[in-house]
Amino acid sequence: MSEDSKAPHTTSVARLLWILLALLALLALSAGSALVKLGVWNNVINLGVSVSKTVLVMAVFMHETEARNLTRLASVLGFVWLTMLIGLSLFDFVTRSHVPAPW
Amino acid sequence: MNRFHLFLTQASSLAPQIDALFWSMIAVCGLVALGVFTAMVYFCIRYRRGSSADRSGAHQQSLGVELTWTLVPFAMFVGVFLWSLFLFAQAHTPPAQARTFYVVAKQWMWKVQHPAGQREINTLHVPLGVPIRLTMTSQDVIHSFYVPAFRVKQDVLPGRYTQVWFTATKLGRFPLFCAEYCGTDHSHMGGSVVVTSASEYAAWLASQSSGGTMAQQGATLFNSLGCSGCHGPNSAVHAPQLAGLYGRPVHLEGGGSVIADERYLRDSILLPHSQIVAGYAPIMPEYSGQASEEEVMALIQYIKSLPSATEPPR
Amino acid sequence: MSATAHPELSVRSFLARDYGLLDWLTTRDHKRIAILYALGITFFFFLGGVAATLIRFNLVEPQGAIMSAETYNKTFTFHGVVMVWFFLIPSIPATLGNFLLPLMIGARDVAFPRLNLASWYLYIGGGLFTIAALLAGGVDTGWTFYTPFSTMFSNSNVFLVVIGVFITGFSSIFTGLNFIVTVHSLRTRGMHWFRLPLFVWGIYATSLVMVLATPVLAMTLALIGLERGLGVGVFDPALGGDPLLFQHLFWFYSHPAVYIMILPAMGVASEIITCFVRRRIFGYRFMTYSMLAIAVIGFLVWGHHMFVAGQSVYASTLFSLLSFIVAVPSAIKVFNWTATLRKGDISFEAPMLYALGFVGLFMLGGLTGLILAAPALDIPLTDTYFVIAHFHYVMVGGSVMAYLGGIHYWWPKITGWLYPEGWARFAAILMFFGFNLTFFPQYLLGYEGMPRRYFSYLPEFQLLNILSSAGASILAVGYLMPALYLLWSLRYGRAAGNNPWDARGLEWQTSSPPPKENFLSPPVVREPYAYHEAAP
Amino acid sequence: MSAVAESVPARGETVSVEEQYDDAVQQREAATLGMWVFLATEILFFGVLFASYTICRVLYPLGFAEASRHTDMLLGTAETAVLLISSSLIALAVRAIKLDERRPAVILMCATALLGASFLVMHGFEYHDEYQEHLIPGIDFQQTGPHVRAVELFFCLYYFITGFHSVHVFIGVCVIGTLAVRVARGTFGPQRYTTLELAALYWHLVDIVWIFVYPVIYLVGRSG
Repeated sequence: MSEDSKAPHTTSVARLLWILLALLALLALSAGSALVKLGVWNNVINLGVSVSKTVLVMAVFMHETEARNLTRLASVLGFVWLTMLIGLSLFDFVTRSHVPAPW
Repeated sequence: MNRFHLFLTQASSLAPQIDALFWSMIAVCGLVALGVFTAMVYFCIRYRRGSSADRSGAHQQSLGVELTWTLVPFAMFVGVFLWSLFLFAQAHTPPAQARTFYVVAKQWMWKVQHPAGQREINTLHVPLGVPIRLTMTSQDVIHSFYVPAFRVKQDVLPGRYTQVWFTATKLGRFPLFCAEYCGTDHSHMGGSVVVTSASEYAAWLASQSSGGTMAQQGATLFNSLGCSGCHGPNSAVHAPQLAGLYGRPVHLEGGGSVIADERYLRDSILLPHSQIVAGYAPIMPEYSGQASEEEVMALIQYIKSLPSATEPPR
Repeated sequence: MSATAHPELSVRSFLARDYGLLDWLTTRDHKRIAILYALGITFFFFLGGVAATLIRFNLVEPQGAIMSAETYNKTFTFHGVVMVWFFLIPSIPATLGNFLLPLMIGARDVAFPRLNLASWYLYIGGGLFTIAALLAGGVDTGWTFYTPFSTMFSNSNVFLVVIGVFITGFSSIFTGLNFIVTVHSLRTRGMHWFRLPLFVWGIYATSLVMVLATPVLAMTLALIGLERGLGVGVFDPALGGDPLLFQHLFWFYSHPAVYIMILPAMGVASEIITCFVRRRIFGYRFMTYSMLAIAVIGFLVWGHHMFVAGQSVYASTLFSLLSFIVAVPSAIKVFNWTATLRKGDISFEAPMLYALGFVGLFMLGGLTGLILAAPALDIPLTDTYFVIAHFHYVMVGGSVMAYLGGIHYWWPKITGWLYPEGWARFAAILMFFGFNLTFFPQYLLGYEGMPRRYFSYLPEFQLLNILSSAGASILAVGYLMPALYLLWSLRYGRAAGNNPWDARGLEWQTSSPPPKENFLSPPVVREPYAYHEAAP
Repeated sequence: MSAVAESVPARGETVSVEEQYDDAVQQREAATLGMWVFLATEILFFGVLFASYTICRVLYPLGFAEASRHTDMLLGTAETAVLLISSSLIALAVRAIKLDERRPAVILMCATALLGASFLVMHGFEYHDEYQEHLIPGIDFQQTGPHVRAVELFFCLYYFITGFHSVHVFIGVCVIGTLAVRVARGTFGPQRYTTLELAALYWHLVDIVWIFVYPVIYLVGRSG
C-alpha cells in the first residue's frame, strides 16, 4: 500500500485535454450529421456517438482503464440491466400488431 | 347453486384441451411433491437423532446427482412449455369463419353488440357450436373479460382493441367476470354468457329490437359523421377507397406496411395521422372525442361489409 | 452455562450501556439498527395482518360480511402495500441480514454504518406517509397501481402512498448497496467466496436485485405521482400513452421483488437445516450458483404477469420460456435441502420445524408457479385466487416461515436468552396447519374461477371461503404466539450461552449477545457447515 | 489492523479510517465500489425515462420528430459542450489534488461549478421560451397539428428527463462548490482525495446521462 498511497495514480493533463477535444469533435459530428437526411442512419450515428462519448468519459475521466475488474463490472451493470429493460419491453411493442401471428 | 363441484364445467371447445394440460401438470407436480415429501419424512424418521441408522459417507457430494436434478426438470419444463405454447397459439387464433361481436367495457358494465345490431348489457347470448370472436375495448380503465367455463380471459384496454374467441359446446348460462381490478364495483362487474341452440338464438335475436345490423348503423354514421364526403364513391377529394380494405396490407407514408385489421381501422378513424397511407395528404380530421367506441365499432363493421371492387359481392 | 450471563460479556454486549432512546436513534451499530428494523417490521406486519383479518372476515359471506366494497378495496390495497414494501422486502435482509451479515463474514460492521441508519429512517419515513394515506381515507388502487386507474380514475390518496413507497425504495437501495460493498470489502482474513455461508450468498444475491430493480419502481411511481399532479403524463391514454408501458416498468421491479423476498429465506433455511441435521449442505456450489442464477434470470421473466394483458404473443412466448428456466435453480435448491437430510443426525427444535415447513410450502408455491408460467394455463388462472394462493405459498409459507425460523434460531444470539421450546414448536405446527387451511382452499377457488380482489362472490364459492377464513383465524393465533413468548423470554428465559445449537457459523464464535465490536478475538474461519468437525 | 480512527489532521496528510475498515486502502476501495453501485442505480432511475421515451418514440415516430423540432438545438448543443468541458475540468481538478496542487484544484472546481450553474441558466432560458410557445403539458400546452398528442407526450418526457437531470446538476453544483471550499481550507491532499474523486464520478455520470439526452431530445427529425 505504501508506494501506492504515497503517489496516487494520475492521468496526464495532455491526455485529459485530448479526450475533451475528442468529445467536442464527436459532439460536432452528431450535431452536424443530424442536419443531413440519412434516414435510419441518423439514429445509428447519434447513438454510436453517444456510446463512444460514454466510453471515453468512463475510460479516462472515470479512471476505468486503471480500475479494478470489480469496479469495471459494477460500472457496466446499470447499462446491462437497462438494456434488458428496454430490450424485452420493446420486444413486446414491436411484435404486437405489425407482425401477423405465425400460426 | 350452492353446491361445490370439484371439476369446473367445460363449456368451450378449448376447455377440455386446457384441462388436459392442467390436470397433467397437477399430476406431475403432485408426483414431484409427493416424492419430495416422502423422502423428507423418510429421512426425518430414519435419521432422527439417536436412531441407529447407518450414517457412513454422510458428507459425500455428487456432481452426477446435481446434474441429474438440474437437467431432468429442465427437459420436463421445455416439454410443458411446448405443449402449453401449442394451446396458447390456438387460443390466439380464431377460426376464419368466426362471427365478430363487439364488446365495450366501462366502469362497471359490459356492453355487447351483436353483428345483427342487437345490444345487451352484462349478458351475452351466443349460439351453440359457432365460433365467436369478441373485439373488445374499454372506455375508461383496464378490465378483463373472463368466462371460467370457457377457460378464456383477456384484458380489455382503453385506446386499443383486444380480442378473444371461443366456441361454446354446452347449453346453459355461464358466469362472466371482470378479472382485472377496475375500481369500487369491480366485483359487481359481471354477468353471464347464455349459450342457446342456433334456432333459439335466432328467435332471441328476432325478439330484440335493433336499429338495423351493425353495418347498417355504421352506414348511417358514415353519412352523419361526414365520412362519405371524402371516402364516398362519388367524392372529389383524394381519399383512400375503403371498399375491400379490410384484411389487406396498406402501404404507409414513410415506408412500411400494416394489415388493415380492426385495430388499424380504429386508429385511422380516431387518430388518422399516426399512420398515413402512402400517396395521400394528412388532411383527415381526428374523430377522437367525436365518435364513441360503439360508433367506431359500427363504422368498422360497415367498412368490413363493403364489397371489394375486385371480388364479387358476397 | 450458568443461569446468569457472564458479567464481563454482558457489560460489553451491544445491548448494554448507552441505552437511552437517543443513543438508540443515533446508533451506527448494525446490530442495533437490525433491532430498530425488527420493531418497525413487526409493527407493520401486525398492521398488515389486521387488514388481512378484515379481508378474510368480510369474505365469510358472499355479499360481504362487514364492510362496503370501497372499504374492502382500500383494505386489500393497504394489506398489499404494507406487507410487500414494509414487511416482506425489508424483513429478512434488514433485520437478520443487518444483524448477521457482518458477524458471519467476521467484520466489525457494515461498510457504511451511517447510510445504514439513514436507510432505517427512510423506511420509517416512507411508512409514515403510508399510514398518513390510511388516516386520510386510504387508497384503492391495489398494490399494483395499474394505470390508467391509478392516474386518472382513482379518487383516493394515491399520491401519499406513492411517495411512501418511493421513499422506502431508497431505504431498500441503500441497504442493498451497503451489503454488496460489505460482502466485497469486509470479509475477514480467510473468508473467501466459497466459504461464505449460504445466508450471506442469499443476502448478497438479494442486494443485487434490490439495487438493480428498486430504482425502476421508484421512478415509475414518481411518474404516477407526476401524472396525478399535472393531470397529464406518459401513461395518459388520451395522449396515446400505452397502458402496458406501466405494467412493463412495474413488473420489471415487482417480479424480481419476489426474489428479494425469497432468496434470503433460502439462506435462512440452509443455515437452520445444516445445523439441526448436523451435516454439510448437499451441493454447496450448486446452491450458490443457483442463487445467483435466480437473481439474474429473475429479471428476465416479468412478462409472465402480462400473458392476458394484451402483450404480443411473441413476447409472451419468450417470457414463458424464461420463466420455466428460472424454475430450474429453485428446483435444485429443494432437492439439495432434501438430500441434506439424508444420513443426518436430525433433531426437531422449533427453527428446524419452520425450516422444514418452509421447504414444503415453498415447493408447493413453486410447483403451482410452473402451472402459471404456462401461458395456456395462465389464461384461465391469472387474476384469480389461484394466483393469490400461489404467491402466498411462496411469500407467507416461504418467506415468513423462514423469517420466523431465523428469528427463533438466532434469538439466543441476538438477545442472549432462550425462547421456550415447547411453545415455539407448538406455534410452528399451528402455523403450518393454519396456513394450509387458509391458502389451500384458495387454489381450488381460483381453479373454480373466483377472481381476485372481489368484495362479493357467487354463492358456490362460499364453502371454500369459509374454510379459508377459518384457517386465517388459526394463523392469526399462530402469529400472535411468538410475539408473546419471545417477549416473555426476555424477562424469564434461560441464558443461552454463546452457542446453544453447537452451530458452526462465525456468529456463534462470539458472545451472546455479541459485543459492540462483534469479536473480541479474531474468529476462526473454516469451510462453512463443518459439522463433521468439532466446533472451534 | 488499527481499528482506531486517527484524528483529522490538517492539510489532508492522513486519512481517518473508520473502525470497520482495516486500513485506508480498504476504506477507499469500499467507498469507490459503493459509489459505482450507486451510479448503477442512477442509470436505472434515468433508465425508466429512457425506456418510456424509446417505447413512445417507436409508437409515434413522426410525432416525436415533429416535437423535437420545437426544441432549441443551438442551446442544447451549447449545454452539451458546457457539460463536456466541465467534466474534463473536474477530472483535471482530481488530478491536481492528487498532486497536491491546491490552488489550481480550487480554481478548476469553481469553474466546474460555474459551468454547471450556467447549464442550469441555459435550461431556464429554454423553459422560458417553451412557456411562451405554450409547450408545457399540464400547465400551458396549446398546440395544433396532426401530431399534437404525440407532441404533448414528447414534451411530458422532455420535462421529466431534463427536469430530473437538472436536479442532478443542481446537486452536483452544490456538492462541488462545497468541496471547493473544503479544498481551499486544506482538507484534501494526496493522501485524502476519495470524497473528491467520488464527487467527480457523480459529475461524470450526470454528464453521461446528458450525452444520451442530447440526441434523443434535440436531434430527432432535424433533417426532415
